[in-house]
Amino acid sequence: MFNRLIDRRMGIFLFGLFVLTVAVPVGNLAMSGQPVPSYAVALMAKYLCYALLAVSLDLVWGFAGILSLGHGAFFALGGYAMGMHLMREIGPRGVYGDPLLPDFMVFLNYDALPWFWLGFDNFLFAVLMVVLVPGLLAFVFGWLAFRSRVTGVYLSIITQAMTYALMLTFFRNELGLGGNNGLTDFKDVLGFNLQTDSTRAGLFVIAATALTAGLLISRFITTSKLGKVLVGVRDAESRTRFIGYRVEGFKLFVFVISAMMAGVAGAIYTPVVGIINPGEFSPANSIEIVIWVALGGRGTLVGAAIGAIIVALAKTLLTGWIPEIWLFALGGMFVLVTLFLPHGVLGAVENTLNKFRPKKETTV
Amino acid sequence: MTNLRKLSLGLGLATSLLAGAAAAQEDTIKVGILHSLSGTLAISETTLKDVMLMLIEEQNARGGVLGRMLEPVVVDPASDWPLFAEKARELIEVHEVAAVFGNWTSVSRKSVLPVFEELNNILFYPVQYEGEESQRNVFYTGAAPNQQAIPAVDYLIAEEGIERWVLAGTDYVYPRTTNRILEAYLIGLGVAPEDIMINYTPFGHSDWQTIVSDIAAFGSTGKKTAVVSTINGDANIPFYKELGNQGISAEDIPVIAFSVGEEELAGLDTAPLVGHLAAWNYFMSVDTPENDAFIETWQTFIGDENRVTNDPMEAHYIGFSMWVKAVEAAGTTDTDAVIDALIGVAVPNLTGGLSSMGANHHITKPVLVGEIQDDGQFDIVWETDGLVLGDAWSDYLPDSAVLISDWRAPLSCGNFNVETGQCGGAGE
Amino acid sequence: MTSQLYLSGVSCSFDGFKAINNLSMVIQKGELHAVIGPNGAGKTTMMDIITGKTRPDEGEVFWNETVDLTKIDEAGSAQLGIGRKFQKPTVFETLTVEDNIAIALKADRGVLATLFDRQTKKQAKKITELLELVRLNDDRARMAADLSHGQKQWLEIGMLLAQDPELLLVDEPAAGMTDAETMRTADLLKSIAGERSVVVVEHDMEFVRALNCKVTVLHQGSVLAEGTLDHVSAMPEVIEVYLGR
Amino acid sequence: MLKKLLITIVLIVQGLAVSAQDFEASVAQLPEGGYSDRAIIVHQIADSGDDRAAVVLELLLAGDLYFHKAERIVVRLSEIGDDDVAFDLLTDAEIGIVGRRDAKKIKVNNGLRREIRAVLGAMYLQNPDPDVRMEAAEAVYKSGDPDQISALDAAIVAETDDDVATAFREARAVAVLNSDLDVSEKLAAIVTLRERGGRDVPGVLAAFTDDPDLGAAATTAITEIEDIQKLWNLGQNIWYGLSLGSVLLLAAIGLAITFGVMGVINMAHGELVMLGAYTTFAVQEVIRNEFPQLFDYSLFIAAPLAFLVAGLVGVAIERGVVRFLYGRPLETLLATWGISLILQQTVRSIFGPNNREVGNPTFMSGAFELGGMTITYSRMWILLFSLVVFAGLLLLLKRTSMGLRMRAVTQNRKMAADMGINTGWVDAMTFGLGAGVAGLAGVALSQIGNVSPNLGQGYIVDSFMVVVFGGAGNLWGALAGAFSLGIANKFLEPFAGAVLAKIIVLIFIILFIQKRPRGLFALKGRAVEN
Repeated sequence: MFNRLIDRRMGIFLFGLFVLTVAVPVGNLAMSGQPVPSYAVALMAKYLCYALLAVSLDLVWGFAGILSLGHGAFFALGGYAMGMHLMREIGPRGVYGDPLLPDFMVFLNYDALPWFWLGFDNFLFAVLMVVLVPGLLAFVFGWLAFRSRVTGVYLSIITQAMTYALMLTFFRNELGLGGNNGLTDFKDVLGFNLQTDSTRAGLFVIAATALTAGLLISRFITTSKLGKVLVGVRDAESRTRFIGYRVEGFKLFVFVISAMMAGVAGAIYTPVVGIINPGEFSPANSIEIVIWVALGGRGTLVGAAIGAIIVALAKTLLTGWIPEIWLFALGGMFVLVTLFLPHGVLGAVENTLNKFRPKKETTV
Repeated sequence: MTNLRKLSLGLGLATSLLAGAAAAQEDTIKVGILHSLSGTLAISETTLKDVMLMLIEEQNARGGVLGRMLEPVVVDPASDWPLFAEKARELIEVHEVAAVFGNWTSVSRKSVLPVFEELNNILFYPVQYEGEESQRNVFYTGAAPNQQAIPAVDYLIAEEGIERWVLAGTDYVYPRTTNRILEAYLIGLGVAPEDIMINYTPFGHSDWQTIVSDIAAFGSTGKKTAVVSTINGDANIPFYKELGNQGISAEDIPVIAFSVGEEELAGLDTAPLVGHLAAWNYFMSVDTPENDAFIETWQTFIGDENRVTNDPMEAHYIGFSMWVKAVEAAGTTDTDAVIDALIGVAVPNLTGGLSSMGANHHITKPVLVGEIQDDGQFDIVWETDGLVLGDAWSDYLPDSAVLISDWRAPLSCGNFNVETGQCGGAGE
Repeated sequence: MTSQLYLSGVSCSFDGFKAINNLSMVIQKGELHAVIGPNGAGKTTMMDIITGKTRPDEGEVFWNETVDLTKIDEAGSAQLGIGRKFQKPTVFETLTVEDNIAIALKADRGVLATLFDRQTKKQAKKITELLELVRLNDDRARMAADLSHGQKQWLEIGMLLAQDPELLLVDEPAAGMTDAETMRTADLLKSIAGERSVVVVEHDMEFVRALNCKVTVLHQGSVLAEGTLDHVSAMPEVIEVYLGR
Repeated sequence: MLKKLLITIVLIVQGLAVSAQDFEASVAQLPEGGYSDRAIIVHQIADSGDDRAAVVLELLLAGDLYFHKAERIVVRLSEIGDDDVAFDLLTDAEIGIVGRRDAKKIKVNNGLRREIRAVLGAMYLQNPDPDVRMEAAEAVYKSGDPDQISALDAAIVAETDDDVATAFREARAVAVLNSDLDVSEKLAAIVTLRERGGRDVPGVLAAFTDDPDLGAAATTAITEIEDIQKLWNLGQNIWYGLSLGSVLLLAAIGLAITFGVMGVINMAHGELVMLGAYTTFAVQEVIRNEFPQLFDYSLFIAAPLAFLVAGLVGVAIERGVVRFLYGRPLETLLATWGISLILQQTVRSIFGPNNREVGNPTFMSGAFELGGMTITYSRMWILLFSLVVFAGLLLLLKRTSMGLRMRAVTQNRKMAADMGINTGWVDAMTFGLGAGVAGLAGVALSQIGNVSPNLGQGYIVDSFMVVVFGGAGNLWGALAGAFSLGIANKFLEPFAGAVLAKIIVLIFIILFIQKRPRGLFALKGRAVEN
């Protein structure tokens, strides 16, 4: 089993991740002079959430050929589910000191908590929703789409329509989820103050663990026979049908799993950045996820994670170093990568390494 | 190779941090500028970035502050709310700025609040907003609803005899809150609810045909009608173009806007819009020597003698001189000292008065109502006699009417509940 | 002796054009049966109908005289035991030859079953047998994409057998094969027939002759003639529409 | 109302015989007091009967009257060269150049403007120019000032132009209703107004519905007019739908080629539209500064330029990037997304991040009444323009050899190549064409929307929806898609509101694709697949 899940690249990546998971909190909390500043901790936690999101997309796109331009929606839904819990946890510490209602409800004149907010005061319930809500959406959407054999670009565009519609919906203040401002001003999670280094370090470790789990789960799926069937679907869908596989079922399965994974990523992301709002649903965000995957290396899982981290890191550094013109750099990066690294960064790196290393078989 | 990547990631950050630390050693005072230079908000915010650079340059020409030069640190939060928080943290932790001037939308401000609270730094927020907030580390130099909306409505009733109201806004917090305040206020004045029409549109709404004709229909009942517009930046131009094209003149149905200034009009042929109004605390057309000087320096700085000035720019102008004055008074850039020193500081604004920082971290300003001219400028048709202090907690909303804000000891609370007699939830 | 496949009065048209017109046909269990006919005679459409890819406008299609195939989709028909080989070889290019066979191997097609499937010794043995049968054992680790056209044909046949179907529908297997390979294919199909039923659609007369089996001539969507190749090829109308060309 | 009453009282007090001195006196008073005082003075000036009155009021209306601080008199400023020169309003003697601070503007606000127009209207009732008389009639109609009845009667008698005469009668009718004339007169007035119909009449009549004598007549008139209005509103909605559809069509049609026909997911499409808009801006800038008289033709100059600019950029994109990515549509998504970022930033760096002013030429500004519908010229021309572009494109693809080549290549690249078609060149041309059309769209959109670096982002999603809904690779699909979505949107909007309407339409698209996984018009030609 171990050998099946951990190939060379996965091994190296997970090792690196593990080292980081230990080093970062220690360097941030335990060592004198904070070699790892809190600023960096929060940042890296955010990157890891993105990485998990990228992995979840790679699972459906890289292996089942389902290009979702709406994966941001699942991410955001997970984020909102967690955000709603954090809102409830504020309790009477809102600016109006209302014991029950979040601030935005108070000044939008709600007299009672809307029904869909009930239960979110319970952490476990929230966590359940974090996976269930995106999972359910993915199920309904996928069931419709795959059953009626919507494929390729048409599928991509309606996933985009889905996230776009959700964005507009969440922008509406009537929805009772904070409208454009979304959910913010969180105080603490499970009693841990979100503004302390230890909590941040904790979130970082959680993010790292989630990413590891996500990678292993995806790896388990893709290396199983089901994984091979999915690749079959990607290469020759009708053939798979004639062999006797009900393709829609298989697609639906990974789509839902992937959506849940994205939801988890979002749920960790929310406390890390301290805000969740409809902007996360914007089609542009979802497109960016695709770009992470393509840039890192589609169909490699690890590559997707790396792609996400590279882009996010580039964004952080560039917006600080060359705020006036950073878009040139970012845009240029996308163009050049597609032109010169058809297999993404990971593919390129491995090819160059393989030149020096004696030929060794790596399973996909 | 992946752990190499990791390593370099760590290094990358580390170096950028070290750089920051090193730079902080030099004998300059760093000032953070947190305005979007890309994305949807770049339209409005880039100007504010430039105005800050100008003000800092001027101050340095005058010998800086406390004998030290000021060093602007510009970052681009790219109109992305979580990125605002990240960048704020970067400014404070990595670059160790003494204060930050920035943000445009409420949501971006909300997303950086916890950062400023945690790292105890100062933010100057220059944009008119919905109020309902007073945070220890934030100084609100833009207008609160009582510095814009209420006087504007008073003017329309008094001078234009308006009896019927359309409250049109983009669907987010500022218009929602402002319109609720106005609705309460109008009904208080005896306006019948059926004489108030409220309409919300999404961000960047571009097809206004239906709504404009609805407004025209609503305004054709014989009662004099006006539109109070809290429509957000991007959507305004198509709105006004449709208004002009459908031939709704200001004499039939005047539109008074709270988010449309000279910058927005710069993108428009204003000939069909003459007479429509806006309420601000500053207009470029204000006729004072201070303003002439300001416009002069701005246009030379930006190298374009047609470049306009607007209200948020004045807000930064006021905020910045207040900060300078406070730092000099405190003799240090230490946050707590400056925050205390800021309250009560009075500096000349561009409309010929002295604006001062209230104990609720809002400032006093005059309220002006201007009519759009065919040259894209506003002709000031009315202004308050004295200055108005921004009210953090509106008196027209039941839940906030009971709250007051006073950051001076002993109270030092942003949301003190006068009924329960204790500092409400958040204030610690 | 019961019929394996039974078509009666089947018609199917695509926007006006009648691809299949009142076609009736019976395939006995274990029978080897060749279908010939000019292009557009409806050969492929017939297969689509049998495999549930296309729904006929009218007519009955029965499997084992019990199952109504018009109500079943591709996967369903495959699970019943109908294997189909396309004219253009379609294999899973980015899977290894071995994996191609492995996922075709007869097994529970359910999602979870597939997810948790672990290959048994028996299955591994079966795979090797099949690979040897189609002479790809040495290439088992290669990507299917790297195979030659002929090898892909063989691989597909291998996958077909891996499903262990009761009925094979084979669409122009000889296309792109050398004469030697063609003959081998013919032998293979003949050897298969008996325990399984085989329906071969073919242009190549040599190949059909090599099969020497019952032949059905399709023309404009309906059966023109039936019998041995010599018999049908003697019929004037057949010569007219087909061999005449 | 109240103000009007007050004014009339004051007028009575001051007595009606006003002479030249009083005229000059009133003019001298103009700078003093607030707007209501100024309104009174306006009436005095009008009633003085002085022949300079009209001119003075016109100047006041235009906001050209100032109070000269040094001379302490009312002057009119007129721009001579770069600086403002003051002239004594009464003697018209030149006083000299005034700086920003030397003179104080005599301000007018909307209320005052209304008063002045009404007064001027009364003065112009006998004006030789029929257009002026028409405006005068409208002004008096709006004011509904009973004091004008006699003047109107005189005007009606003298009137030669029938339309103007009716306008006078309608104006008179309103005045009569506001007057204290007897019921029969007023009933007649109501009839006149009922015949006028339109949106504003019910407003006028509404005031009299509770009147014992007029109530019944007024109410019936109102209901009658409103019933007619309802029908017109239906038409109006369809019109709005068509107009929105035309915008969608313009935005999407270029994509229907690059994405639909070539299968390139061109994320930079929106930016190409933006380039078109900015070209229009640039053209107008040049025209404004160099030859203002050409301004009305600016769009005719801008359109071909926009097509070229966007087209060339398109060709550059195709040759430089896209051509290496054929058969990898998703990589094109990635690359073109990068390109879109670059284009945005380029425009931002060149033109600045703010909105840019693109003016409407006269033939595109304003609106006209079609029965009960208001049709704005800009929208009408854009609708026609979109149809012209569509037709042109259709012809080009179906009738020309170029189009033939394009279809050949897109349907079977290899065979086309074997037949000696330079596929590379055709690809570049096709992509360039799509891009160029996007540029044309930009010209049109600059007339109704804002011209900023973000312009493109606003349209990209909608464009893809239209193309996919219509069925990629089919121009007719794009047409049908655009208009059906536009109309659907506009019919939902009144009930659901702008946001919900859009959401519903999106959900509809999602479900529709389930029914027809290949869009409204099923795909022909090279399959758009990954």
